[in-house]
Amino acid sequence: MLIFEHSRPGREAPGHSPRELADVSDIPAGLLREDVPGLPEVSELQAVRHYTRLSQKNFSIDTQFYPLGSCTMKYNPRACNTYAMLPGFLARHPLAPASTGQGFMACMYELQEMLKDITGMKAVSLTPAAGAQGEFTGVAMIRAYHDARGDSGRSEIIVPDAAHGTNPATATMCGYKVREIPTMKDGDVDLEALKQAVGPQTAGIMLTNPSTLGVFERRIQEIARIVHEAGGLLYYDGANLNAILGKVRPGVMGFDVIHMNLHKTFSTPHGGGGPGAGPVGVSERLEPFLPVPMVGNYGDRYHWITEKEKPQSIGRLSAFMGNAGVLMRAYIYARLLGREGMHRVADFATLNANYLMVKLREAGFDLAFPERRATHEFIVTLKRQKKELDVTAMDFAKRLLDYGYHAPTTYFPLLVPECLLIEPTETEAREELDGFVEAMIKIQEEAETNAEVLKEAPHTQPVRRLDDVRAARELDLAWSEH
Amino acid sequence: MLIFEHSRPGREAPGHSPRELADVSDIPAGLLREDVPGLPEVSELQAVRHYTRLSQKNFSIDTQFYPLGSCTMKYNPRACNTYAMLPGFLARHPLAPASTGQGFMACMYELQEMLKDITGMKAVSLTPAAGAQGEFTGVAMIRAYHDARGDSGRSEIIVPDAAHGTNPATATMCGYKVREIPTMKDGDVDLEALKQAVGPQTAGIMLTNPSTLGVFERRIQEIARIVHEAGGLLYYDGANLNAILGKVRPGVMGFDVIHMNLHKTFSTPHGGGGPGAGPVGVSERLEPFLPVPMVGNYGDRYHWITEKEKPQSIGRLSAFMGNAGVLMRAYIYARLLGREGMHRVADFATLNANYLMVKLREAGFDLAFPERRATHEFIVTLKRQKKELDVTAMDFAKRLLDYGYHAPTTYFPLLVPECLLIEPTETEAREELDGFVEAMIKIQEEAETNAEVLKEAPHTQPVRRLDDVRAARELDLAWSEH
Amino acid sequence: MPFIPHTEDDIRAMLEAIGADSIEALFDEIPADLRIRHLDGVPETMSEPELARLMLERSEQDGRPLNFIGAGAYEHHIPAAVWEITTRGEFYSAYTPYQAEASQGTLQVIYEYQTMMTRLMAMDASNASLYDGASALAEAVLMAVRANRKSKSRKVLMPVAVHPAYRATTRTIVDNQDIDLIEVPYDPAGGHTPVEALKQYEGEDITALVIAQPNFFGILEDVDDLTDWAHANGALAIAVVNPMAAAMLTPPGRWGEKGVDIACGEGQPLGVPLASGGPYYGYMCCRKEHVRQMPGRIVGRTVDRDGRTGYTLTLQAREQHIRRSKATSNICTNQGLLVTASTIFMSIVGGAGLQRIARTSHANTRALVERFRDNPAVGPVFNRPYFHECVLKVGVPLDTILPALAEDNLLAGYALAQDYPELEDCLLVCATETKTQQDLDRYADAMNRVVGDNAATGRTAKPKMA
Amino acid sequence: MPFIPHTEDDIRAMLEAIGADSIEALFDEIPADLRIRHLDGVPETMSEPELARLMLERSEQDGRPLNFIGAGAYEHHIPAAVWEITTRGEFYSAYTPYQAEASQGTLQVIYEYQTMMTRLMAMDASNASLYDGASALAEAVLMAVRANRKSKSRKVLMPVAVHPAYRATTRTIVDNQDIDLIEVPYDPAGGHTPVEALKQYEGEDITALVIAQPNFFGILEDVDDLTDWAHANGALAIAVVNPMAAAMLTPPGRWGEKGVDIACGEGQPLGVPLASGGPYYGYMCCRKEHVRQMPGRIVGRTVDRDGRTGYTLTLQAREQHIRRSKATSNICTNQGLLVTASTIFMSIVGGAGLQRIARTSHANTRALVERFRDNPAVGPVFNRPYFHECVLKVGVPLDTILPALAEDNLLAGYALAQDYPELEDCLLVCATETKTQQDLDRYADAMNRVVGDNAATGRTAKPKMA
Repeated sequence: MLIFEHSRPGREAPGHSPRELADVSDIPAGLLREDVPGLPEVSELQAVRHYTRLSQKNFSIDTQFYPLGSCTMKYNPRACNTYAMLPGFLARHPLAPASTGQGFMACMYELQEMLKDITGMKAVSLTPAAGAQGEFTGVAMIRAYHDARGDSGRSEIIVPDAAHGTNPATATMCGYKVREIPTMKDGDVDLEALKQAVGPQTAGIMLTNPSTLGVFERRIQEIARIVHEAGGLLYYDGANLNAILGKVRPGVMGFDVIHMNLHKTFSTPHGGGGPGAGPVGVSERLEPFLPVPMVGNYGDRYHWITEKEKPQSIGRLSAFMGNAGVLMRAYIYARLLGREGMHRVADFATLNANYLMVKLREAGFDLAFPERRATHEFIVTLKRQKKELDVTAMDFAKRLLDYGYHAPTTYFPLLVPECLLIEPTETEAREELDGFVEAMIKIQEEAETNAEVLKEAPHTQPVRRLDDVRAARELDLAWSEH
Repeated sequence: MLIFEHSRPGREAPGHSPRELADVSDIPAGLLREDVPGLPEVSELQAVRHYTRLSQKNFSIDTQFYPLGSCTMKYNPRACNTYAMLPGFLARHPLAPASTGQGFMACMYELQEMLKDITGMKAVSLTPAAGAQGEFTGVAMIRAYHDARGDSGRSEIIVPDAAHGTNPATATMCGYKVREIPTMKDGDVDLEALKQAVGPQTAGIMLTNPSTLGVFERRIQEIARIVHEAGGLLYYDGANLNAILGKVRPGVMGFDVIHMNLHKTFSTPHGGGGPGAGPVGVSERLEPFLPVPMVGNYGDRYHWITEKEKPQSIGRLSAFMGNAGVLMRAYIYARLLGREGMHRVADFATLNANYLMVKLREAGFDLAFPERRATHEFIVTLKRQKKELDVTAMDFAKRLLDYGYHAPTTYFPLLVPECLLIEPTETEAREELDGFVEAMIKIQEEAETNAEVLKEAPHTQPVRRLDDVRAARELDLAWSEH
Repeated sequence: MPFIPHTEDDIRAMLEAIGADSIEALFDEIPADLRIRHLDGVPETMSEPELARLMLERSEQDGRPLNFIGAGAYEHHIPAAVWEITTRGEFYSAYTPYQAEASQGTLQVIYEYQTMMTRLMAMDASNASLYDGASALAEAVLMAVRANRKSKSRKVLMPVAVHPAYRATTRTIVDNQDIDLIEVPYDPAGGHTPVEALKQYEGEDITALVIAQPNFFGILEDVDDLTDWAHANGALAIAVVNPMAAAMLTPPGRWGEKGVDIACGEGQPLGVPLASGGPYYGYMCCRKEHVRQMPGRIVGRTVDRDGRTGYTLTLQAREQHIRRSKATSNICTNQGLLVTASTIFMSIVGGAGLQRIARTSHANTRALVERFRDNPAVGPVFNRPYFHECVLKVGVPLDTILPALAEDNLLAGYALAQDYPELEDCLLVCATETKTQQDLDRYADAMNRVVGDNAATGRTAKPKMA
Repeated sequence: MPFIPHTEDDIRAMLEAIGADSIEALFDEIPADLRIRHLDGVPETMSEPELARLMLERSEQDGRPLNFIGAGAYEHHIPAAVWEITTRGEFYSAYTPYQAEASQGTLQVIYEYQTMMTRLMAMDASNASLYDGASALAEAVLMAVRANRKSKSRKVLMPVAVHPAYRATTRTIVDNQDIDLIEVPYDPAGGHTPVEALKQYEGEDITALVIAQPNFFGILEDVDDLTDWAHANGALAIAVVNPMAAAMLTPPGRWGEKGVDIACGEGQPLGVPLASGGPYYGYMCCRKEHVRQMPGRIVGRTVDRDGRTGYTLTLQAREQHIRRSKATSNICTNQGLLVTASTIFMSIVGGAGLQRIARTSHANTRALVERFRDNPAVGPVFNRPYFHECVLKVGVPLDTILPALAEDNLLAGYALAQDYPELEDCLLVCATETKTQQDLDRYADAMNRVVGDNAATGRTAKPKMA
């Protein structure tokens, strides 16, 4: 039932808006709305009950194991929420003078400093609102850098074929042509192809390392050399930073710019699809181009750094400073982990992934890169099951829901057929991983003996498998009474 | 699965306790514990996930219609929780000097004043922790009053047979004999029996009005006269205050003392069985005996009233001032309702109950008191169904769970066979009541055509009907590994 | 209309169904002369924004002093997860689990809680909570009177070193039941309850002995000897124990030869905020043989029709809604939500964590006391070991310096003379694990300063008693 | 180890299963010379109680000034229920609903949100959110370029009266796509964007016109004329609308003859706290024919195998994870949790409530301006109607008085000269429904006082412009 179906004309939850309809006769009638917007008219209890019940229809980290590869669905500490939402923080206006925001700005400044050290970068701007905006920022800075040097013939960004879709989409947004290079069978980038691809037209390369294939790009230093020698810059897509947190600094690998997905690596909530935060870090040569605002300090007083102090900045990415509340949660998380906790994230994310990978292999599942270590994630391919049993990765995914597990990422990366990209994260206990393996084994048995139960899955959710084709063909994007 | 079953030796959620095991060598070894207490060893995520999932196994107001008679399960406004839990309120130590608690004490003082006006009493003490403790307080004050007058031969408390079990239990706790008087067929107290019962041995009478039968005791003034003339006092059990909030003051009906269940009438949360709060109000003659502490004021400064100022007080009921946080929620609720909102509680609780009663009667159900108005609740009796179809009130109750409704109170009051005591409260919308009637009609049909489905109900809950006999016979009150 | 969903249409249609002209008509059974005309004592309705602003102001108007008061309510860290989960609607807005099948969440939480408390206390059984520690002691006394069938005297030995408010509450509650609460003095040097003080009752019919660990002064009692004395003399032993202390001290189930009969106390240290004194909760545990005399709700594990494990309220035959005037207690609603919080708290903090908190609290209080080693005007009164509270004698009038320190945002402790006139200018001080070394320094500096300032003008400093 | 559940036993057993000697061995594919040795820039781990104390201090250290700044972020009351439900774990810790069947909660919320936004804006379709209002405008410009197939110029008219940060953000984002953002001046008397200013572009190929309602100065634009001008000249009309304003002003879907093509803006006023600027969310609505050009996620209603209604992400073929370099946008994660909050907010406040909030905000700002009627040194700059913000010219240097007022816990407004040098000593002031008459008095008194104090020493007071 939709909230609109609880609505009755004249019902309302009073006490949240003024009782009187204030006079607006000073505004010309032609500018005024003639009707009342058709929002639900419900009591407060009806709204509370409706949305509480709706919430129960979600899988979430707080209720289920959620090994969604590439998304780093780890525990979102409750302390991050509680303390980021203290009344004093929530009340602060973004344009309030810095003198009335020293407590908040101290947190932001310290976060910038921590991220610098973790990534090995010279400077950090917190303002990008999500990973994709961080990517945009990074590539826009690469462009600004070449332009500032008068080196404006560079028209291409190189992207491996395994990259996240945001990479080529971002390069396009920045006016670059995308040049894809292939991945070799062992999961590493094809260096010969890269050498072929670089040239005076190369603005840079966008890389995720570990890559989306769940393996660490071993020849990263050579890649850096090749690209740099061609005059291009290296962009680090931080989506998989969780795998190397406290282990390797992207700056040391040779990257010139990085974005970090704080909602992954720094465990801010995914919120049903955001908000994220995608701070960028840069090496010295890109520092002038960082987006504003940033937080600076003189002694123990904090101030805003704007275009005035950074005239070469690529500019603003949002009306204010980005997703401040997300940044606060990341700050709290970083302080709770501290220096000692950072590398443990990578340690145990990697331990869990390798354990789960080995257990699934023992159970008879095929790995996409059987010769490689898993990083924080790895890929199972169900190509054989598809061929022999006519069941798909999607069928496995849906059936996993019935066993109480959120499905891994399916059909990404695109180059592995019938793939499940599995990322257990460091916050899951061994028993949880064992339970997942057991479920996979049972589903495999079902696939062999009674494939229908997979094809018809899920059976235990609020709805059964949904008709996506109809959704796209008979578009119904908003409800109406009629 | 129990939280203990997630436990593994050596696992823990760090960061919530000191890292070091501090030295305690100054304490003799014989006094020290030799082992570590066997609490669960789980990660924070495991605890969060376990208890989040457990919570989903509850019916609650926030998720279901919960017409549990006599319990007033109405909407608990979220504002009451949010603002009672502001960090400043949570941090205050109960013994902190009044000078550092003026904000808190202002709320408590104002709550006392509001409750005085609502009940028509001379003075109010907030300290009783729940209804039953309020009852105890009231009867103890009655005893103190008689004792203070040297009138100590009074040994009996009169209680109608329909009373809550707490009434006779309380009278016993206060050293009184309980004298039950019968209810007449129309639901009112048998006045002739009352006249017979009173005498020099009568300390007082405990009455709920409206009574637990869901009807208003019409001859309350005569009852008051009879009891007062015999030298007894009248105790008002405030369990059903919701029915008359802002409509009638118990003080005006002739009562000398009242307790209020704030978790019913003032909508503080029921919390899965408490905490409640049971403030008492008294007429002038009982004022000296009120329990301490109370809040007094000089001008706009608040102070604590203790035994020093009230030497005849029956004393303390708890270590500090009672359930302060519950009182804060009630205060907030009272301010949100305000003067204008109070009587609407009774208006719409009564409207809902009468509507639901009429609809169920129309649907063929038998009412316990068909000639009477419902107050905020009413009774359906399934005596006929029991006899004709061999289904019980319990069967109906369990089957209602399958329809997504919490069951009404069953088998109370004891004098109505196979009863359902139904209290919809004022915060439920008409559609919800209509839905409940529909479910009852369907269940009646099922009872007539397929009684098994009732007897085996519930079918949709985490467990099916539980073996209470086994629970009591093979007591298992704590888990062990073995 | 706040919280009322009725539209004009609803009202009209519902009245029509009922056959009444107006809502007013539904009250026609109430005598007209009883009806309220005005409610002047209730202010006008406030909108939520107005209310929010008022509450923010009131919550902040008094500052947030650094607190060194304990005296029965203790400041401990509470993991953020505890109350974020506890206040979920499904826990917050459910009632007593009468319909067990639709209340397995609450029921399992209570069963887990009972398990945790029996383990913490080394006892056989736990109930689902009582109102608070003080009323739990009162209920324990009543329970002991029921449970000790061999004793007819209804005499209960109550040490003076038990929390004064607990003693007062017990008096209020048992007052009308012919129970004789006999005070047992404390040792003026040690602050403990010496077994010698009980000698005079040997051979008498004593129903129960109350033993607090630690006692109100923070002092550790000789719990083994006291428990054995009780049992040797036909009395039940009732323990009153701070559950945080139980994590590092011998738990009451292991005191003496056979452990106590009943353990009770204040659950607040386990995840409940100070919040001006409540809601807290009283816990109660007992030996197996007394379980049917225990007041309050109890949850048992059982099976459903399919043999699946489930949880349900059990032993309800003890309770008032069944047994009415013969019930073990009149208690009905207890403190369920606090039990939920405590259960989550204990799960997250764990047994080892609890023990480290307890030990650090002890060490911090000791470190605070140490800071006055060189100040002849401030020092401990008693010479026996303590848990995390200590009585300090201060050589100047407390009624002068405490307000001055409070002005300076420091709550220096609880002044004992209001309950123990013989302990004039004595302060009960508590430094839990929440206090840093800087906090202790701040306390010491502030105290040394005000004591110095006032030494000349105040009562003469007395020599330390220990 | 914070948030890591592994015991020593677990680690041993897991390594054994893997066949590795140590966790370190799992990193053997990483070149050794790349490895981190020290992380000195990260402080040592903090326990949660230490963290709690730090955050409480920082959240309170700067006081809580009375705020009259708007300028794109507006202080409105948020019902307590909104965030208590929004932060429930099932909403908070879920991700993008890729597995629709296990995400019906989030999906239905978004579908309801889309419905609410289309009704509020009188538009056909809404997406599931973008990052914020400013980046939403940038995306709207890109979308218009894709959607206006008849136009080849990639010229977009951008009034100077549009929020300066929105213009800056749009510049940043569209900078590399050969789009020409042409500034349109505002009328110095009215503060609005006169249709006359567009005259010069008639006959040219213009891709789109941006229309803000209200504009940055709070001034109401002649939206009907501007929209019709765009359509008459082959341009798409892009509305940037404060959604709170849309509750009382003509919604963009009804501007002019046929309504705008795209409406976007900042969702923050609908239940999102100020919180130093984020997370907020950008909303975007469009006409049916442009839906496939809309960036961001979109939820559609469909049926499951049994014909039951369900919700799912739809039109994914537009998105980057499918179309990669040809996607409508690179956006992936959006602002889901804020949409959840807004949806609950709109449900509780309702359409009529929203309208009353909007109207009271307008009336309060007007009442505030009125308070300066008799002060020749303070007065409105523009002579046209405004929504809930107004530009006040103050006859003394703002850089003197604003800090003084902030010291006094009053944020008096946003100084416009940083973006509009011609508006020296002009203040953009906002008084939403959260301000009482006493608050307005406090503002007026404080302002009159500092203006009086500074009039002699400051820049000369200029005559009012209106």
